[in-house]
Amino acid sequence: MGMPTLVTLLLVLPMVGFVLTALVGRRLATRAGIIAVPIIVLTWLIAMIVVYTALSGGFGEEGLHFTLYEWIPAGEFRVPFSLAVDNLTACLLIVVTTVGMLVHVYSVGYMAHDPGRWRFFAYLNLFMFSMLLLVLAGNFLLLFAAWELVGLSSYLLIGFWYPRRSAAIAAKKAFLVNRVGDVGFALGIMAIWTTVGTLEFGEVFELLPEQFHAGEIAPWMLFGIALLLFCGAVGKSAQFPLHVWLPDAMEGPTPVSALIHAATMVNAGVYFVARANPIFSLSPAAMTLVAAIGIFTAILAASIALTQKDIKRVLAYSTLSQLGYMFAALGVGAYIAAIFHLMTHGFFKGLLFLGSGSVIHAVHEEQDMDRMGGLWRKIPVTHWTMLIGALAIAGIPPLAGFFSKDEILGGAFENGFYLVWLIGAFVAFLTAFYMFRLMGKTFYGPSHVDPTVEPKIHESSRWMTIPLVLLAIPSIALGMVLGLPLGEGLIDQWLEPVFEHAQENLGLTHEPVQLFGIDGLIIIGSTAVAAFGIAIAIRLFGFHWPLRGSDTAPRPERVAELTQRAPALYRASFHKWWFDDLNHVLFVVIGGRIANGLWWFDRAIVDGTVNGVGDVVQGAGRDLRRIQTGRVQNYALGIAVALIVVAVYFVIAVAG
Amino acid sequence: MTLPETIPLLGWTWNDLLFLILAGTLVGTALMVVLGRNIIRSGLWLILCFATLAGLYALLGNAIVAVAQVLVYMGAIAVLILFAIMLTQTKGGPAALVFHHQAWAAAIAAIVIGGLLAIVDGASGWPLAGEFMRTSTEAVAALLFGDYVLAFEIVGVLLLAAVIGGVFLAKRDDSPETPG
Amino acid sequence: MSQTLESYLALSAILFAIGTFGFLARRNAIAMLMSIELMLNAVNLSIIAFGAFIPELNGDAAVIALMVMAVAAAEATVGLAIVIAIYRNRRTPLVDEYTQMRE
Amino acid sequence: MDGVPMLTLILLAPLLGALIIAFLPRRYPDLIRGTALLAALVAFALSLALLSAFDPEATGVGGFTFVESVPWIPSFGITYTLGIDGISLVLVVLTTLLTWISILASVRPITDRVKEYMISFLILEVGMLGVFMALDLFLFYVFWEIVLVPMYLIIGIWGGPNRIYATLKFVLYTLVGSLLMLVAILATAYAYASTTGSWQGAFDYLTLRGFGFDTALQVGAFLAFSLAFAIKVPMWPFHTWLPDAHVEAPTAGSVILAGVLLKLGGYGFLRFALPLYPDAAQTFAPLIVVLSLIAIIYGAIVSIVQPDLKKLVAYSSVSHMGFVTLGIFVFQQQAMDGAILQMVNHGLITGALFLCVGVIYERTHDRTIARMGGLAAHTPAYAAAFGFFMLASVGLPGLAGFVGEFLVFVGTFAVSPLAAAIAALVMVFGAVYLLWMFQRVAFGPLSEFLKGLGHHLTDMRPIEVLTLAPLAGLTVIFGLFPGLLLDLIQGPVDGIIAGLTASDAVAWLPWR
Amino acid sequence: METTGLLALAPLIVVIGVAILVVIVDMIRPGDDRLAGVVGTVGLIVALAMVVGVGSGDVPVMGGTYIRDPLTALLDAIFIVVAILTILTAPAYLRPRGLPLGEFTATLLFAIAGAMVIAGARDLLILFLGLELLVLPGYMLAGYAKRDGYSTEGAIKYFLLGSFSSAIFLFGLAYTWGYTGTTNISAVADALGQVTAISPALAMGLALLTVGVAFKIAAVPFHYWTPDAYQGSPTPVTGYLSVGPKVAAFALILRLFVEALGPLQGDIVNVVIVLSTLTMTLGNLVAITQDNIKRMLAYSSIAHTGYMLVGLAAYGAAPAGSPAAEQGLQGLLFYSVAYAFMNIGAFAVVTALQGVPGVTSQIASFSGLGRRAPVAGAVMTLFLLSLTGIPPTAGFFAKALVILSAVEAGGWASVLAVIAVLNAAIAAFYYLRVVVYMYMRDAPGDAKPLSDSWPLRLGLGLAAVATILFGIIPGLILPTTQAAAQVLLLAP
Repeated sequence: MGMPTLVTLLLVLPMVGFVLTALVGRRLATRAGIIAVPIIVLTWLIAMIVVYTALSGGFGEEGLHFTLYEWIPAGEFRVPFSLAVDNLTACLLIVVTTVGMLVHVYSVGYMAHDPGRWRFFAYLNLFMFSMLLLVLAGNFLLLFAAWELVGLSSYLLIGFWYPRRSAAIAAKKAFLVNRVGDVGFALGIMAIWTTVGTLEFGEVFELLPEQFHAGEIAPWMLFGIALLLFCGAVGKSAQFPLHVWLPDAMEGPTPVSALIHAATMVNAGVYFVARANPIFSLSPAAMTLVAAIGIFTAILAASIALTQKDIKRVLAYSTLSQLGYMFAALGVGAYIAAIFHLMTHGFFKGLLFLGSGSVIHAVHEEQDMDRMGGLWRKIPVTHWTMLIGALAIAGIPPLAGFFSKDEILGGAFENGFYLVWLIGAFVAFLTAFYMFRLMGKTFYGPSHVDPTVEPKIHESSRWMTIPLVLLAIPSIALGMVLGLPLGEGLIDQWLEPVFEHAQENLGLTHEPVQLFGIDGLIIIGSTAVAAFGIAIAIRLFGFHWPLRGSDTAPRPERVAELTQRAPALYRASFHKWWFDDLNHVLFVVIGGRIANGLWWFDRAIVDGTVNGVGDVVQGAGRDLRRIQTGRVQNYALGIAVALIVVAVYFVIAVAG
Repeated sequence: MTLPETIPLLGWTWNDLLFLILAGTLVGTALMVVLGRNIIRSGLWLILCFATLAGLYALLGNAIVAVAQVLVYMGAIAVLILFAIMLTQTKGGPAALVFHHQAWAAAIAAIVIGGLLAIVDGASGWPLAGEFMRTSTEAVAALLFGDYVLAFEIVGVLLLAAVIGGVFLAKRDDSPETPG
Repeated sequence: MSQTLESYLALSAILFAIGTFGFLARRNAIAMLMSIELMLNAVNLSIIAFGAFIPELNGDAAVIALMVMAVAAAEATVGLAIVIAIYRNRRTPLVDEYTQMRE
Repeated sequence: MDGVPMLTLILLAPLLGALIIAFLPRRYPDLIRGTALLAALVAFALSLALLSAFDPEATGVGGFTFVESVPWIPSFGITYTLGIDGISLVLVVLTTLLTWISILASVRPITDRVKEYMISFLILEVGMLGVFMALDLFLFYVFWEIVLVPMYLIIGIWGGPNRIYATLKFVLYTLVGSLLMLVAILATAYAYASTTGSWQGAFDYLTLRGFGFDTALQVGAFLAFSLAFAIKVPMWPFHTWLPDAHVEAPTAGSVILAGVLLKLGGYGFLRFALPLYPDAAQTFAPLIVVLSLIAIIYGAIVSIVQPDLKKLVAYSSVSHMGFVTLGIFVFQQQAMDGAILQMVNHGLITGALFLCVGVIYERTHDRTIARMGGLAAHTPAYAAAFGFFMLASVGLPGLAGFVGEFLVFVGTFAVSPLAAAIAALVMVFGAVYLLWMFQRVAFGPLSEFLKGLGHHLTDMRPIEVLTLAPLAGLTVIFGLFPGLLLDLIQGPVDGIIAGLTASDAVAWLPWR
Repeated sequence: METTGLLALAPLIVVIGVAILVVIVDMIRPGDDRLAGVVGTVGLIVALAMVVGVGSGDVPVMGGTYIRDPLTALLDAIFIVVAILTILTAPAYLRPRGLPLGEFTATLLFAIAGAMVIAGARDLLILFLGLELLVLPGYMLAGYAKRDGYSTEGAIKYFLLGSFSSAIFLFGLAYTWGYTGTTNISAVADALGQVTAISPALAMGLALLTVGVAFKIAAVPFHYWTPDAYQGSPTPVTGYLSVGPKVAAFALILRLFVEALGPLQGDIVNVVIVLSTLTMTLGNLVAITQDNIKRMLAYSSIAHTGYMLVGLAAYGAAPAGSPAAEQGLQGLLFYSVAYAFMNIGAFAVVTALQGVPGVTSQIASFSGLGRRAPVAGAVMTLFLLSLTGIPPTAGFFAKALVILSAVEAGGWASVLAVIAVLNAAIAAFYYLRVVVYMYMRDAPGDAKPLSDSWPLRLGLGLAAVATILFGIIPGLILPTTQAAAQVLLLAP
């Protein structure tokens, strides 16, 4: 069986799973996952084969590229259904399929009691299909299609519990906000076609730089294209100012949050910008913009995450923040670091979300951290795995997060984006802090759980704990496996070919890491910052020291006091900097007014004119019928007068 | 004794005098017809008016038409009209208000029309107008039964149709009839 | 004067005008009918006048005049019949009271 | 199958059906329904045969195949000439398909005066098919007007409470446009006859196409044609008859109205207005492009606040048809391809949406969005179908709607990025009104109003599924394999564009 | 072929003869309506056969006062068919109201004879007499329901104004005679052909003639009699009045203005254009506001006069003898044919509807007709569509033809074309309103049944078939109309 067939299978299998589950799922009752889960496992196996072949250079320099059929043959505008696999794709495949598979397994347990679970698995399969298409797509339009399809599955899954109005609204919000970005994306694609006349990745990345260097494309045009494309990325990866949908997306079942809104879909933007590096890297302005947006989102989201009460929302904002990190990395030219962080983050954030799901399950669908606490004894597996995740995201060596995050900061510093580096470091501190705030409020200190629920708390089923454990492993080891030795790790070997053009364009030379030089200092610095953040969090929200077996009690009064000290900042953070309220006013209130106004205009003015004409005609008729008085003499006089007129006309105008 | 060729002092021919008299009578009687308050009197004035016209036709040397005028108009039409008047007199005698309220407008319109006609007649020469000549009855008869025989027939039919219809409309029949 | 076409035409014009006035001004159906007769006679007068002064029409004029008289007679017949018929329905000869149908 | 007058046969099928029904006793409504359905299906089958026999490569007569021509009114050179190219063919098949679907969809809702209804529907089909086939301007006009009467009756007799106002508005509005078009047609024919000195071929499309009329006539005639077509499409600001007509029309009526009647306008532009009067077309293109942009955005925004499901879909049609006119009048290959695709897709998708609205209306006798809610839980199959077509209408990739829209975008962008940018905003607005509508109808808890219906609120019946299934299938197929359509229409489109590029705009208009 | 003397007059003689025969039959066997109808119908069919059989030539007969040329033949055929349709459909209305058929048939035949005289007249005197023979019976028919106030009121209005206009018309003729010195049409044409400058008197004559005929065709502002006369008359009479006298008056126009005064067409055309515009616009606008079907159709018939005048205007505006001129006249003639069938048809349906006395002619009485009498409803719809000008009906092609001619003529005439179509759109409103009542409103509980007899069915059928047939295959009569039109153009 040839590689193209295998790659195609990656798309076919989930699709088949979706269709079958959608058709017969309802009859499967409790065993709804019986089709979906195995199919995804199979997909994972195939994906691993493909990944292995790719990373072991099985596809050569250019990677695998093949066309299934001609999708849109519109005259000169021809878009094939073409798939491409290179190392970058491979890296994404690892995350997507692995996390995807684990989430499927986890869902078997998590959704065990939901009547609509068959829909859930169908949607999950649909998502897997869309996401795989997204990473395998060989041209812009196909990628855009997948882009929209993942949006669709995210819409369906966020709104999975549609009887809950908030869920339905959140789903709609996610779709719409994404659409805003997609407008730009679509326009960008059009711009590309009108400039180079093709949409195939390979050809575009060949032609565009050529024409640019040949001076056929002005820098502003290139910047324009990059900007438009970036809009899409901003939307999908929930960067400022389109970040508002992601927190609400937590209305969806937790596995969905883990899979779509942490590990895979939201990374699509990062992947896409990385994929389009030949374009971006040609426009310094674009790069700077990406970096700016990224780092700003990072700090913004982190600042909000500090004060949120809802466990999933904290994670959501942390996701935003981490994605911001990745964009910052892309912006400063540290592409490899970005993808590296994408992968590690995919795993540990997936872990954290699934863990939070397990917690929520344990306390009977309670998400408010103020009503948790002291859970670590009752759900040990969840606790330990989540602790690992927390340490990983905090960037504590030697866990995965440490390596990827460090490469980003290092890259920023190396490439001279000191401000980015500085903020990045601060965000690292915040991250460490709010993660352990989360841990503390959830697992340590006294329990605030509803007493009626308290006794019923128990560890989740195997279906859920096993995936947690499996995800914990990469969260610990992935960094060391791929990142060591620093700067020359596997990840670098894999991805350098992908980004070499970009490196040239940016004029970046990749000099080896000096452990006992500037890099060393940065490493120590960031680690220290993270440790400091953790320390403070522990002092405020408590901790359970595993080895010593002793506890550090939380100190709520201190927290209150601190919030008192900077009330404005606290409120700003707590109200998410009022973005949602702003949007509400702008789009719901004002937009609604405009729409209603236009409708009035349509009825009163446009249609009014039409009916007005009719009324005028009828009115004229009513007036004219009055001349028919019914009196013969009037008629005769009328005739006589008309006769005079005609006669005068003839005698004067005609005669002579 | 013989009358002089022209009337002394005035220098008119006798025909002219006759014309003037007839014309005056014509206009006068016609005015009486349309202005008379009593409709029956109007009818009588109409007869007189017809007679004057007969005179004018004679003056124009058209004997046969003059005769026909007397027979048809005075003998038939006028009488017919008088009968109709008798038949349609409301007990209240002659209607109080003879004229329609638009009489003044009517007068103006009529004067304008008359004026137009008169002016036009005067203003434009009649290219074919020649010397005055009498009309011989034979010629008329020849035409009537020659080229105009079709016309003659049609008039016959016309009168027949008029009579049939007139009889139907005028006759009082008591057949049950529901308005539709 | 009596030998000129214009004078007769003028006379007929006046007669026609009088007829017109009568038709426009009188309320009584029969009076209006009489006015129409006046108008027809005016036409006849001018026709005869043409006949007398235009050689080509000398004979035709008489024929036409006779025909017109016949037509006038027929019109009178029909008209009076109608007048009588409506008088039976409305009990009035005043035309401007026949206004059941209007507008 | 040369020799065989395929097109006439296709026209005859519904015509004969109507005649037969006219003589069927009205005591047996089911017999009448059956006959009507049969006739429509025969027409459909024949059109499929036509499709299979059609060869995109064949040049035929001036690019038209299956041409039949019979002298009709020789003294004026008026002939009965039919013929199709790819564009006509696509629309013919669309018409035959939607007709039998509509008749099927009418089986249950229409119980009163079935006979008249079915006759009207079949005559309507004859008219629509004729418009797409006619190659003689006079014949074209005749069919164009024939369409009017049955639709007038369908809305007026079987419509909603305010049907008479709506149907009179529809007819009069359309009539004003089309009558002026008649003058234009006659003027064109005479212009030809007076130059050539013979009426021979004065109404023959193929003869007139390349004739090159003088500017004054072109401008006048183009404006007259455009008015007629703009009202049918309908273009902003001539669209206000559409919401009324749709709201009052019975479901099947709306389906045909949106599915085919609106396409008559777009087809008219493509087939007649552009090729006959290229210079004038060039001249007025900017104006029409602007109007189209207004229609696209305006229609979408107004749709957002519609309280009535049908009104919402109607206004969305204004927006969607804006793409058609936009795509046509940027005179660009992709855009025109997209416009035609958009016509077909809009026919399928909006037709289906009206069917969906009809399904709920039949149960609730209400279309007020505010009174709906929670259908997804109680009528999952219905909600799924509705949602599917809703998403197709949003323009989701993989479904038909996307390709047409995107091609119009691309083509427009190549000509005027600004126009494309404005048009692209509809990606958001479109999603706003459709998703919001669907959220209010399908999601949330079951509304009190629907609760009140109790067991009357049933899920879709087999017959309803049967009407929607083919549309859904085609929506997917054309989404994945738009080539099926594009291969048919590419030739004609290139022809039209070639004709336009050869022409040059009249200079004396303000915006030139 | 060559037709001479009596042979040329044969159809006319037959019609008159039948008229008299009907009178006699009615005297012999009073009260036997059926017989009168049969005799009349048979006689007319014979006459029609003769019209077809005798064919046409181009030689005037009876001292050059009458001619049977293609135009005569066509017009005669129209008149005879109109008479047949009227006689077939009238009994349904007259019998229930105890109105005798004998006098009706006879009077109608006399009127038709008058129309036929006009059709073939080559002499102004004959023209005038024919006109009178046409209208006098018309007055009587209008007042035929002599017990009915409406009928007699309509009749007297019609009569008084009609006689008034006749006098005016006659005065106009007198002037023409005085100016040209002849009554023979071709001679008049010759004489006028030499005229270089029109004298005031001649201009006055033209004015008087124009007003006279404008009245007869009910052109605005000389239309006042039409609504009252049409509404008052018994419905079948209205049907006849709306077609017979109108078409005959147009025949008069063709013979007088086109043939005799042809050389002056350029001087008249402006008036025609103005009249046409006023006529169709006012007719349609006022028709919209009518609630009485007969009155509405009266105004609509005024509007149709306007459309026919468009053809005449095209003839006048186009250069003499140009194809446009021919198109104009042909359009006028074709329109007359189409109009005859669709309008009589429409009135026939009204007749059927009023088969039972007491059924008012309010449009509301059409309510639910589509359900009560599907066939009648369908046929009425057909006629209304044809009147609107929707294909494929005769009415549509007629409109298309006159509009085409106007477009060809160019200048103001082409503006007239646009006005005409806009008017057609307005007209659609009130025609379709009737359809609304028939199909979209429910019948009142006390709806009376329609009268139904085979002659009525036959008449309706004929009208319907012709309306649809001439719409689908106008080629059937186009050659005839064309030949007729050419006759007029060939005339000096």
